[in-house]
Amino acid sequence: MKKFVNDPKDFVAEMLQGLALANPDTLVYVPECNLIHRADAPRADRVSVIQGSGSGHEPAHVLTVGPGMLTAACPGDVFAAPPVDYVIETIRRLASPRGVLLLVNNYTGDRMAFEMAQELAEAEGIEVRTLFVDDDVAVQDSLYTVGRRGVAGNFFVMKAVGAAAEAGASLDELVRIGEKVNAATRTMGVALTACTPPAKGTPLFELGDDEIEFGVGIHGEPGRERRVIASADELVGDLVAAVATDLAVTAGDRFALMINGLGGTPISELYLAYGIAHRLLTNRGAAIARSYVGEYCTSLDMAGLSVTIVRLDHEITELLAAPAEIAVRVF
Amino acid sequence: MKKFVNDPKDFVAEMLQGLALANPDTLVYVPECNLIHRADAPRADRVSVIQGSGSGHEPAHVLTVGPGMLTAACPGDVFAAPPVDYVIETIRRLASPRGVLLLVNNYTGDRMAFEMAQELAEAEGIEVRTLFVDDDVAVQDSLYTVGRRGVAGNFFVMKAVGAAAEAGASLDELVRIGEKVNAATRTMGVALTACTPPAKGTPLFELGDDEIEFGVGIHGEPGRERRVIASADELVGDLVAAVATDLAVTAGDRFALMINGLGGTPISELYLAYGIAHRLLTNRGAAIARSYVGEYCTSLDMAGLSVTIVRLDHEITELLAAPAEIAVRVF
Amino acid sequence: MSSAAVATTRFTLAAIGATVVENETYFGELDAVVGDGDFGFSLARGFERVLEDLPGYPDESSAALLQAAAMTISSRIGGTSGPIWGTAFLRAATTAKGADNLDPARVVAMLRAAIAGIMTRGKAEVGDKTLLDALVPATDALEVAVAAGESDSQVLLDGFAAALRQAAEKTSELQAMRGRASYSGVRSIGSPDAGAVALAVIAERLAEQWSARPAE
Amino acid sequence: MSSAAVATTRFTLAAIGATVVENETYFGELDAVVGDGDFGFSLARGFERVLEDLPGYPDESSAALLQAAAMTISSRIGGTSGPIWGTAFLRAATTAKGADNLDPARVVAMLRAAIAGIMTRGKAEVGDKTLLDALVPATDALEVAVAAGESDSQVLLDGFAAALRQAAEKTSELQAMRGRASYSGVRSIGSPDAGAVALAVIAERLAEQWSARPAE
Ligand SMILES: Nc1ncnc2c1ncn2[C@@H]1O[C@H](COP(=O)(O)OP(=O)(O)O)[C@@H](O)[C@H]1O
Ligand SMILES: Nc1ncnc2c1ncn2[C@@H]1O[C@H](COP(=O)(O)OP(=O)(O)O)[C@@H](O)[C@H]1O
Ligand SMILES: [Mg+2]
Ligand SMILES: [Mg+2]
Ligand SMILES: [Mg+2]
Ligand SMILES: [Mg+2]
Repeated sequence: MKKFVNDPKDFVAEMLQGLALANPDTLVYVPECNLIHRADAPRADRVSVIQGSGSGHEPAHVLTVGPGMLTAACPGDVFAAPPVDYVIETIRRLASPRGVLLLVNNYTGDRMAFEMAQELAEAEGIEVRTLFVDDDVAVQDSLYTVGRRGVAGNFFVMKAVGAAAEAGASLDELVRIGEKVNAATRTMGVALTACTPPAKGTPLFELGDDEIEFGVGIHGEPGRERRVIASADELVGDLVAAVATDLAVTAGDRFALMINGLGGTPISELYLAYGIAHRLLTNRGAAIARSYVGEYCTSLDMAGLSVTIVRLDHEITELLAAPAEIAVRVF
Repeated sequence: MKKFVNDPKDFVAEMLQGLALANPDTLVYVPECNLIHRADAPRADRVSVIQGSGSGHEPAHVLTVGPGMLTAACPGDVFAAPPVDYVIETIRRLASPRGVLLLVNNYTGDRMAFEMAQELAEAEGIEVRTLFVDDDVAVQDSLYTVGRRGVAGNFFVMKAVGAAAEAGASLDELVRIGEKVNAATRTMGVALTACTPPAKGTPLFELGDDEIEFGVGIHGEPGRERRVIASADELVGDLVAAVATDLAVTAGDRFALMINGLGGTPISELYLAYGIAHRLLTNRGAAIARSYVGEYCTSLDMAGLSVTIVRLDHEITELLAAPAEIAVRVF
Repeated sequence: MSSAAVATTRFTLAAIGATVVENETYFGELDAVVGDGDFGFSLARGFERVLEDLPGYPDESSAALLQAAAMTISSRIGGTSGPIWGTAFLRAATTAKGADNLDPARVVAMLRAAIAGIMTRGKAEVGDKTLLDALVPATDALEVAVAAGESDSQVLLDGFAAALRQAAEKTSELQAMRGRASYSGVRSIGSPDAGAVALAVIAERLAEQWSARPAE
Repeated sequence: MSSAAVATTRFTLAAIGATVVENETYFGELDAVVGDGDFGFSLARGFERVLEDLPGYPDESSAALLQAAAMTISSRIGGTSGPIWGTAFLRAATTAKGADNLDPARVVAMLRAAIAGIMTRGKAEVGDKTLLDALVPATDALEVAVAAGESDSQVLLDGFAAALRQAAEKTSELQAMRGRASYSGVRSIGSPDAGAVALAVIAERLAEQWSARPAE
């Protein structure tokens, strides 16, 4: 394994320390429960919006804490939902009279931790609602009773809910908005390489020199299908077809389009892919009103990308366009 | 090779098409000369700031075009300076009565193309000045008569000069600022893997499972020294020592600190490295006043990072803090 | 309560903890086949804390010891395993309450309670390819042996471990319906469930060391 | 001007172009050893355009042909090679001006002009491990042969190619002082310079095909 890492057990803690040191004025780091929260939170006049999940998906979610997005993020170890205790402690610290909204990607471990924590927090008198994100069309077979996964599309739920929360929306209103955005969002991804969790030290799965995983998740879990590498036109074409079919894209609709890098894909390739996806969607008569290209929800060092589309209406467009100040400083 | 690419010959053109499609209102793409420029440029009341270099370093420089940063970027093919003709055509299109400033990383090919173009443009009556960036302390031996390379530190020159240009500074003033920032900036990098240019299809050099290249450049050219992988503390420690010694960091000084990912390094590892570098510098009595963590100047899919420090004074701090609107949209 | 019984529970917890810590890499590799590879890391981080805190756990009863372990597990283990294993230990602790000695019948009752807890928590059933597919048939076998009058704990434990191993291997034939492995669909068939194999490994190690338990 | 001479120049440009395009991968690999691997790609993108445009280049003289090629090279080739090769072709073209036939002495003069142009442009000297370390000694050898009265163009070309090859191989012993390879310091010793080897390959291919040139 070649990584910038000391003892793998300290990987997440050392990353969070670095994040806190890089953002001393805006972020607070609470090591006891892996918590990163806005320095000005909780606020009595704002719902606290908290997202938890395993680590290894950066910038999701610790880097998307800030005005207009998350109030706090509560990560677990790499690819592991946080322990229940961390979640409860996070909720207690961020409790607001206006309530707490939990954003959770739909995975067994995450669901259990957040549901248990919600129960306990409610018993303590804190008003809590939970919103599950499940945008991944790779998981569509009804056989898979756990349902769809939450992947890069969670960005749009975070962004919309975060903007509304910043504007003072109520907990009920935020749940309505989040559910609406989630229902309008579809994602599908492909991996060119497997990722290597620091604690494992070797790639999560073996891929041949010309093999790729189609419909891959963000935890390095294998996808639905192993394929042979093809041209960018073909790979992106298949991803676009999958999301466009599932969301029933029709001429005249307006969309946000995201190309999300999975961690090891150069920015150049992401923009090349963006061009292909943009043309394919506009060829179907869709209009692309907002574009997102970069890393939003990654899988450590995995090379690959996902395509996300969001059907826009006036409300969603406004919320996505609202300002936000997050801990990813680019300039 | 597993990449999102169609015909490798079209790699740069297709990337730029994607970039233009993703930023229809703000950027103009001129395919004939690989040019990306602000939609509102040139302006008669502003110096045009243009940076050229090979492609493969994204977001440098095509993604840093926008108010407060570059007026235009003029990339060549992957790792190849643009042909002279492209540079001349770019200068002609962006010519302003206030002048044109060329930012060039100090490499033979880039120097030649931009010097030839400057000569020709001046013959056509356009006022042009050129600023060479050379922040890489890996190249320090006086034997290397070509001098230091320009690497990730070019971000700070672009940012400071871009902010001043936006505020209406004169060409002379911009040259003074750019030279000052360049003189205050030092970078050193390490690669854990080699990168694979799309047209080559195989990694630029072979590295063993536990080997790394220390003092690597941003073109996949091998570094000064091959080493065995070590802990993050050790690797980052050596990089910090190199830049801090070269810039003679002393207690009481204020710095900007950047951890720049080379393309294939996960964000988590960059923040982990940031924490180490921050602590090491503050242990020396330095104050870190501005922090930058992410991808600023990459080498395609290379895993690795560089550490940059900039000694700050009041003027540089203000220019770095000034607003900028570039084509990297994170939210 | 007999301090000998408490010592045996302490011994058992220490043996489980040691086995989990020793097998961190192996358990992670099992989870990596069609899952996300964190199972070994998650369990190890929790049980190394159990080993660390064990000397300070309350000594008044087996139930108190188990409950303390359940708390450590819940607070330190993330992922699916934290809630699942934490619930299992907590339910077992509750069922152990009031018992002077954890005789075989009581152990069966504790396992039944743990199973019920896991099912409620994870909404999984037998056949979904989880650790339940080892734990349920092995508990059935244990119950049969106890009902048949077997009372030698070494014999019972050996039988339990063998049943776990056999059932764990059989999970290879199943398609995962729960957890991350389920996203791979039919590709999950052909390799055993990580959680099921982990239980077999733990019981086997415990059975090997059982003769070294404190005298009762 | 003799149209036969122009046809020979055309033939030579076509041969150079074809060799560069065929060797794109090989030239890139040479540059990858201690450089950045783009040399083959850069040259090929330029010379494939030369091949494409060659039929439309002006036919009045060898100088005009070479100048047109120099323009294509300058406008299409990036990196260090664009200015270096563009300047070389431009200087050669200028030196060819007014000549009816490109006799051996003239070719030597053209090569000298190209060398001077490369040196001015790249600020490199002999010994810096660039294509100059093949081109200069090979031109010296050619000049000696011409001065000794050799006039068979095949013999001269064979000798020129052999001298390029020998000098190119010898660049392995040098440490790079110019270009990207120089950043590797002493590690650049042990492999030949990409530009130097490329010149040898081009001359060898041209020598092989020389008997197929248009009749003069
Ligand atoms: N819904 C469930 N109910 C009970 N056990 C489950 C469930 N889902 C998964 N498991 C068990 O958990 C193991 C994986 O644990 P872990 O790696 O911690 O989960 P994850 O990484 O998916 O959150 C599986 O091998 C299986 O035995
Ligand atoms: N300063 C120089 N002057 C002349 N030739 C040079 C110089 N630097 C490099 N070269 C030649 O150019 C070749 C590399 O060309 P190219 O790959 O286009 O350059 P780069 O990628 O470094 O811009 C080298 O093998 C060498 O022969
Ligand atoms: Mg997990
Ligand atoms: Mg180059
Ligand atoms: Mg797992
Ligand atoms: Mg090169």
